[in-house]
Amino acid sequence: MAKEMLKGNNAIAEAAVRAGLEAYFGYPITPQTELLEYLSKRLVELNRVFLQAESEVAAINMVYGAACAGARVMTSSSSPGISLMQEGLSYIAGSELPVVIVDIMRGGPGLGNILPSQGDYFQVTRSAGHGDFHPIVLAPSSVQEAIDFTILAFELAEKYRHMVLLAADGQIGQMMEPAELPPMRPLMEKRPDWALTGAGDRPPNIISSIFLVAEEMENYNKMIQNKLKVIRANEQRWDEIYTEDIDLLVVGYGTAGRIALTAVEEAREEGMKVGLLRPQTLYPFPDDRISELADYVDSVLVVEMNAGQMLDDVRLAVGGQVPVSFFGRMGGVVPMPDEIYNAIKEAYTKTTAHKAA
Amino acid sequence: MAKEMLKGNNAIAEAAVRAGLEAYFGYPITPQTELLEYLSKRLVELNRVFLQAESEVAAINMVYGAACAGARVMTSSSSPGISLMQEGLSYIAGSELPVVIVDIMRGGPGLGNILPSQGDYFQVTRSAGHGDFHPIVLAPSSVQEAIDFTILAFELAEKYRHMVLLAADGQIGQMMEPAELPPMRPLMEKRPDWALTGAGDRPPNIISSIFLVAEEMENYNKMIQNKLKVIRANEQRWDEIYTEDIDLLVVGYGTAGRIALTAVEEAREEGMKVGLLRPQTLYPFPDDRISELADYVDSVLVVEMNAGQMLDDVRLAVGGQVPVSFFGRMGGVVPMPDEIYNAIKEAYTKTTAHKAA
Amino acid sequence: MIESFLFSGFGGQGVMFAGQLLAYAGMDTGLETTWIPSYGPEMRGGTAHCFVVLSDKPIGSPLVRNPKTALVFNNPSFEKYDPLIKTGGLLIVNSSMIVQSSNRTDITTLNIPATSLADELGSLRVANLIMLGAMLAANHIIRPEDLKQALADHIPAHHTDMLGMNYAAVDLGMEHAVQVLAR
Amino acid sequence: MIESFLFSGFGGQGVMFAGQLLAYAGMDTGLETTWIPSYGPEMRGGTAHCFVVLSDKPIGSPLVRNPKTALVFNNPSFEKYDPLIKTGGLLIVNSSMIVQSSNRTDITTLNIPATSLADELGSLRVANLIMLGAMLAANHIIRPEDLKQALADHIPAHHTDMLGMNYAAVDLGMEHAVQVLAR
Amino acid sequence: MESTTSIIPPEGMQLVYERPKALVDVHTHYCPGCTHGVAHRLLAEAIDELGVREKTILVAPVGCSVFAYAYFNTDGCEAAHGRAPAMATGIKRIDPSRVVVTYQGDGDLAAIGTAEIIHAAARGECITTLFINNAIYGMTGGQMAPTTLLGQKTKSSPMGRDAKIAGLPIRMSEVLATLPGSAYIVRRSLHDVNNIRKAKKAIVTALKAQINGLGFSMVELLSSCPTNWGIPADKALEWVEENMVPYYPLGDYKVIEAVKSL
Amino acid sequence: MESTTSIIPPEGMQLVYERPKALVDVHTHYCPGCTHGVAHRLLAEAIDELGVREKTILVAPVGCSVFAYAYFNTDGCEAAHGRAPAMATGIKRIDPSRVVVTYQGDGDLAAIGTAEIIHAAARGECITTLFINNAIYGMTGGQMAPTTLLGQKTKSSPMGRDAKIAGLPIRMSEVLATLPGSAYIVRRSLHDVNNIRKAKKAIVTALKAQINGLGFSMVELLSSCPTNWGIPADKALEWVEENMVPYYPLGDYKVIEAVKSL
Amino acid sequence: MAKGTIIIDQDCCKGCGLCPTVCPQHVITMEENLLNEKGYHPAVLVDPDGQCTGCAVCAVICPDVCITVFREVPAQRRSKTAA
Amino acid sequence: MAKGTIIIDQDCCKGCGLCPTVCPQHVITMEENLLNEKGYHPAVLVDPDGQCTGCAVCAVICPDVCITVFREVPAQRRSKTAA
Ligand SMILES: Cc1ncc(C[n+]2csc(CCOP(=O)(O)OP(=O)(O)O)c2C)c(N)n1
Ligand SMILES: Cc1ncc(C[n+]2csc(CCOP(=O)(O)OP(=O)(O)O)c2C)c(N)n1
Ligand code: SF4
Ligand code: SF4
Ligand code: SF4
Ligand code: SF4
Ligand code: SF4
Ligand code: SF4
Ligand SMILES: [Mg+2]
Ligand SMILES: [Mg+2]
Repeated sequence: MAKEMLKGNNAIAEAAVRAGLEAYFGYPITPQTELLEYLSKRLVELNRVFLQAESEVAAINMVYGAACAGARVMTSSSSPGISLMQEGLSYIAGSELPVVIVDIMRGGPGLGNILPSQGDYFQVTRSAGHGDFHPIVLAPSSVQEAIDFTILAFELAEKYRHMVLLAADGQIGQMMEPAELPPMRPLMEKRPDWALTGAGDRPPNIISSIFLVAEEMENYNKMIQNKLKVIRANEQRWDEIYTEDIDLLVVGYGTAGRIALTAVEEAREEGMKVGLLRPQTLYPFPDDRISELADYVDSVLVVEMNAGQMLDDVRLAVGGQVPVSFFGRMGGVVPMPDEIYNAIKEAYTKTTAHKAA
Repeated sequence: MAKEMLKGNNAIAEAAVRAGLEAYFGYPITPQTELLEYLSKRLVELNRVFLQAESEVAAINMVYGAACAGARVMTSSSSPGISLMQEGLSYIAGSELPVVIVDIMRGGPGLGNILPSQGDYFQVTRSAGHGDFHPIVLAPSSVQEAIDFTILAFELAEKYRHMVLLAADGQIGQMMEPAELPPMRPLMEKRPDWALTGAGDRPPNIISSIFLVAEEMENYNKMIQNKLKVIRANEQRWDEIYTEDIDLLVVGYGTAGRIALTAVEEAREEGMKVGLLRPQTLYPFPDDRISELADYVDSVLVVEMNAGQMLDDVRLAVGGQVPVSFFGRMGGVVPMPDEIYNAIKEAYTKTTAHKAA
Repeated sequence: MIESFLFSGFGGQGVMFAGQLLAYAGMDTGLETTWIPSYGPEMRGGTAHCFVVLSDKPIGSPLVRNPKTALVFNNPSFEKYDPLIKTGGLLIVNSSMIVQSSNRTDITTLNIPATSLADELGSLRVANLIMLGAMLAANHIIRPEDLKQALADHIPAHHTDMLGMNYAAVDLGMEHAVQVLAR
Repeated sequence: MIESFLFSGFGGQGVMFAGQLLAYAGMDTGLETTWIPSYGPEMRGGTAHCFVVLSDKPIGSPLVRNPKTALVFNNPSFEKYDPLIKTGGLLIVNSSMIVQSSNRTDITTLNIPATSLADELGSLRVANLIMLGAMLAANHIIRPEDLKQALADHIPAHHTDMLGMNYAAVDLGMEHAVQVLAR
Repeated sequence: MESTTSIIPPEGMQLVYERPKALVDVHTHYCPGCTHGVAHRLLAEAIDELGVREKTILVAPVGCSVFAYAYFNTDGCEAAHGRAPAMATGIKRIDPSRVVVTYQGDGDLAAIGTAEIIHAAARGECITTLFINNAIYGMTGGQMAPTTLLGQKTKSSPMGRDAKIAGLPIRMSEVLATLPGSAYIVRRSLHDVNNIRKAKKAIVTALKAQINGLGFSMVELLSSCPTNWGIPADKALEWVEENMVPYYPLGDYKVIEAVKSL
Repeated sequence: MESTTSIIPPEGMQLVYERPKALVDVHTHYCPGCTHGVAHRLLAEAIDELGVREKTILVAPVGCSVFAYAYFNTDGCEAAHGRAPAMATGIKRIDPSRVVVTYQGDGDLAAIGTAEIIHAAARGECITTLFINNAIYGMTGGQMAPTTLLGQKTKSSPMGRDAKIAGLPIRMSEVLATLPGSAYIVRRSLHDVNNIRKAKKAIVTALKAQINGLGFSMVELLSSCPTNWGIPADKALEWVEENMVPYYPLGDYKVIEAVKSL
Repeated sequence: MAKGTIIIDQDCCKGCGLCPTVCPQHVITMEENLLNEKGYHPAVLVDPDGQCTGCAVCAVICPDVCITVFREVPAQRRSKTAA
Repeated sequence: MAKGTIIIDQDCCKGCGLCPTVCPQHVITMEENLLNEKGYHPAVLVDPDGQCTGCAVCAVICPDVCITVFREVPAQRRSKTAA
């Protein structure tokens, strides 16, 4: 297929359709609404399920139901809507269901604004509501990655029977870029064994997140934790560039990551030994590679569109080996390459000073 | 006042009343329901405001409204209910309102069970819904502390115009222990200047969390971040015992912390050089003290009733100086002192082995 | 010193109140005290139980895996807790309700026909106090007068007329236990 | 090589579509291309704007603080963006709508009475294409034929009858700009 | 806890009533005399009667009937508190040939789940809801429900429900009947044998309405909670009759023509 | 953006209409011809008329009227989407002597906020709600609302609202009128001068009902959204009259005796 | 009157006492001297004179589906459901 | 007929065109040759013959409260509100 000029939200929607999306339930919210709008036409034309729910709470619980029924299902929203879904997400987490959630993040807290942000990092990586759980979190930095990660999201969700969250910021959702869509995949042929399809002749299938006996609940949690261990071992994804023989490592994801690239290139043109690592999975976080790189850089700079959230993960991965500094803009402000460049220069100067000393 | 035998939930409720609680909005959920039940009688008798809301979503938004009106107000819930409040919390965070939220945590994810857990650590310390924000989080480990921290919660909330979360587990809520209640304080005499009381002759007061212009939203966020810096500087609270000349530091909060104390004492009886630090504020986390202690211990053991959440904060505070190990039970299982003792022994043995080598 | 107690029986047999009474008495005796109910899966129509810990040091865990003393009021409770009692511990069995008896030789077992005795006293509701009384005969951490004081302080208002019978039940339990122990 | 463009005007003046056309043409020319709308506070009834970036390398930021080229369609847009254009940059002003003119000497300014010209052509709706055409006369990154192809490919179905007029608008804008530049 | 009902009839006798097939042969966790058990049995009988066990999917609520799914020989799941209609919608939309039933209490349906039930009804979602109105939050130990009667004492209205604080009890059947998508909305009671029989018929009709794709159907069942009302099971049934029925009149609140002609 | 209306009457003339005092003298962000502006003005006039500006607290919704609080010379706040009635409840309970008004769109009130409005009404919360029913989600750019008419094309029902997918439009005044706590529930329209005048009267009555502590009051206002309907302002008003009024009949759905005798 | 009988599953019964209140023949009583495995006094059929008609009313009221009902084989129709 | 006049705040007007459609005297028109600061063609009173009655109908329909209305001082009653 050839490249087309595609808007992020529409691209995600169409990619989901091509990944075999069977049902979508959602509620309008800027800057994600085009995704819902696109599917309101496309899915209905394909005779698949589209339903605009009465709220995000209802939407996520419809997703829960459809997932129980064994369908490939998705919802999308933006920060306040994702907050409202927390209880539903936790139920889904407690029921080991493969669902895909798209969060096109916007400025907060509160009603905030509708501009790009990465303020939901903690909310999406640390849990899905209450309880010990981590969704797999994919963070695209371009429309093409938004497409690729949408496909990947469904694959991972089904591979692990695990929730996958596509966490993009409003800029990814709103911008147009040339990108290529994959061919149409067929719908799922057969419902999974565990799905609720009516008991027929088999013993009833039950899907529930209640485990009144503590030990049973703990066993479920252990199973989840073991699965997360496997996921951490196998699914860390990132992109890196100019990471050979560097003094300063810049880490940024999504929009902040791609803007950082421009800044890094500028810095390299000025002779600074700087490289960029762009996490593509926020959970599992690419700890291993960052920890490796930390062995031979002098310092790390984290760039985010928030007050410093991934910062914790980088600091944990770096483990105190080298200093980690931070540059962030908040509340819907998208940093410009020159600001990041300045932050790089500052961090780099400190780094070199330390070398000189 | 003399000590009385008090149930945690009731003690928190009565402490709130004595702190001058003017209004409570909540929804029943085990294991916090007694708190609501207690107030349904007590507040009505005192002619203050009690209302059982139609849901946790409504409850937190009623709290939001009452806080806007300038009242000393509280709600309480347990894990799934706290998940449902995330959007409301974020709005409150975006409006700089002093409210107190009680989370009597239970086993999750999902419906889970009603047994004690600390599985909401991430949810309560990392944010209040979407956006960059941290509530002040207090973690009592006894009924007495539950009382004291309830009083403190209102003080801090009003001192900083900031949300304060009392995070206790089901065991603290359900157990009875002798404890002393403070005397009754008077109700607030005058509404704060910013409160919505009707504009009268003054210019209208507006409370809103919407900042459509990114820079304004960012400025609000900067203000919050600055406030958080002050809070981190001034409000780290913890309890420590046997922390002089130790090889192993145990860190645990709430119920896990108090049970760890029994285990630590046992270990000391056996001659192990072990001490305990029990964070009383989960946000701000007592980084500074832990980082200090990390300088002279050989290893740290974190004990929680979850899969390892505060673990991140301890690792961040320790900063890679010494190994940090973890012992946790999940899903409503409360660890017994002997299990923690075993974990201590194991960690200690490694520590000593390392010394021998 | 640390003493742990389990009370377990059907809902309605008064096990929670019995546990709380012991806790009140413990507090009044100047001990560190915790009481914690089970509020778990058994909630509805099933077995209720609670733990009481009394100690002269701060109490870490109000929950106890192996209680020193267990007061069991019905069969399921007996089956669950008989094997869990600490060696050297004490098991009080409501033998009106429980047909089995303990095979353990490393603990003291007191079979008290509490329900029948209560019936004789005139109210099935006081079986819990008979059990408590029996316990006091074998574990002396709480003095009977302290328990009675706790009873007087905490009996629900609409049952104050029952106070005399309650005292009698405690005494009857003690007496019966003394006899059994004497055997 | 990196070229950045801003389109800004009232909602309804077709600035979004003009930006998209440039982006389509850029992509077809084989360049890396981004288009991003402002969807911020100005949403309702106010000013709309969008950015287009064309480059031969991957584009970091689709948003640009100091665009090289700005096409401004109304007064508020002029006021906001005139000071922001990069030194050496290009400012295309719809002088039918904007009374002020730029005092900057470090940029090229083209005052194009786009709305009047459009009116002359027979439809106020093509002012955006006149502005685009004018831009092509001063910034040669996109060839007029590529822009026209993009127009042909992306004109909304219910406006295909307008294609001829659209082409004419592009040409008229170019011609006018050439004249202005010649002065 | 398998029960051991013998079904070999005594000499010269024939079986006239036995446990419905759609009911798993285990003992429930409900309190003695709780009408949740009756409602379960009626639903199971209706499922048996219509022969739809194999394609029924039960959505259990959060409430005392949280384990309802475990008592039926059908596929089942557990919704979040109040969200059963949304979950059922998700299931039904995936396979409209299934019979999807939500079973919900008054806290679940009339408080936290108000929006979800109203919109399921408004959409005419082809699902069936059994609404167990026992005027109380049973599971959490007896707090006020939106359907708690005026003056009724509960753990969170210890002086009796006060209209000034909590307003008047909400009548959900009446509310849902106003929605265009609802096809069959009736209120029945479980307080005596006659009413139980009527309730059974209503459940059958409701399921038929669903099976025939006619829209949303709900049977509200006035029920007892002897435990939290603090009275014996038989007194509790009397209380339903004497106090609930007058405020919650039994009857058909909406029966569209297509349902009437079923 | 201070506007500069002169209020010095020309020679021999007197002022017969000027901007109400309760309205801040700024231009709104609403689209040309949007009846949100009319609704604002009516509310402001009603507040002026009753002399309650000083004690009024306005709760703005999430929707096009998200900034409503900025247009009134009263205290005000911004609720989360759909939660204005809960927020208003919190405010009112703290000081029942205040006049608390929520201003809500149809997405806000009839979709995400269904539970909150129903329970505020059921509790008889003494607040007043202005319900702007424009059959669409205005702010997010024109998606289907629960009140979108059958066949109406929106961004999320691009082939027209289909009852099989989305059910039939919900009539909130009819629903809320069934609740015992509601005191005054009426539907008016803003599509012409006469109806605007009637709407004003209704708003005054609703506020009076609140001020007299009679319960929950709501005025539903059929409104236009020229932008998202994609038609000029005057055609939009015609569309209200021709399409909305027939489905959403104007009238009084509940007026309790105490309100009638105000 | 038809002749009938019932079997009450003793361990299933929760002793709620509802079936005795509805039996038109008054042939069910609560067995106060017996505690079943769940700790309840179960209902029992005490029908020495064979007065039970197999009307199944007891089964209709029983919340715990403990009662199986039998009736003399009649000439005519059969009904297998209770309500 | 009473005599009246109106003042339309030019910069307030969003050119929605509603007031001309309701004015019974047809004395308001949209000024197509003028763009106000917000970019709209505002409404203007074109009333050379003084036909405006000060009926305030235009003010009632105006969503942006741009219109102030005056009327000849009459003998009788006054009304200050529009609707
Ligand atoms: C989000 C959430 N809030 C609260 C609860 C606690 N809770 C469990 S059941 C219940 C109410 C049950 O009442 P009802 O729906 O009437 O059912 P019943 O038990 O009376 O059958 C509540 C509030 C919960 N589990 N989840
Ligand atoms: C939780 C949440 N979900 C969704 C949104 C996005 N949103 C903003 S306004 C709106 C609907 C507005 O429609 P309506 O209430 O009818 O008001 P109108 O704009 O038509 O006046 C939505 C869905 C949001 N801000 N918050
Ligand atoms: S608490 Fe009430 S509703 Fe719940 S099982 Fe017991 S009697 Fe039934
Ligand atoms: S989008 Fe519609 S409702 Fe919103 S301001 Fe514009 S016309 Fe009014
Ligand atoms: S079948 Fe009828 S007569 Fe026989 S025991 Fe049951 S209720 Fe009584
Ligand atoms: S109705 Fe059922 S549970 Fe109740 S006493 Fe009779 S047999 Fe036992
Ligand atoms: S006051 Fe009446 S007559 Fe005068 S311009 Fe307005 S509508 Fe026309
Ligand atoms: S109604 Fe108001 S905004 Fe519309 S044209 Fe007339 S004056 Fe202008
Ligand atoms: Mg109930
Ligand atoms: Mg609307």
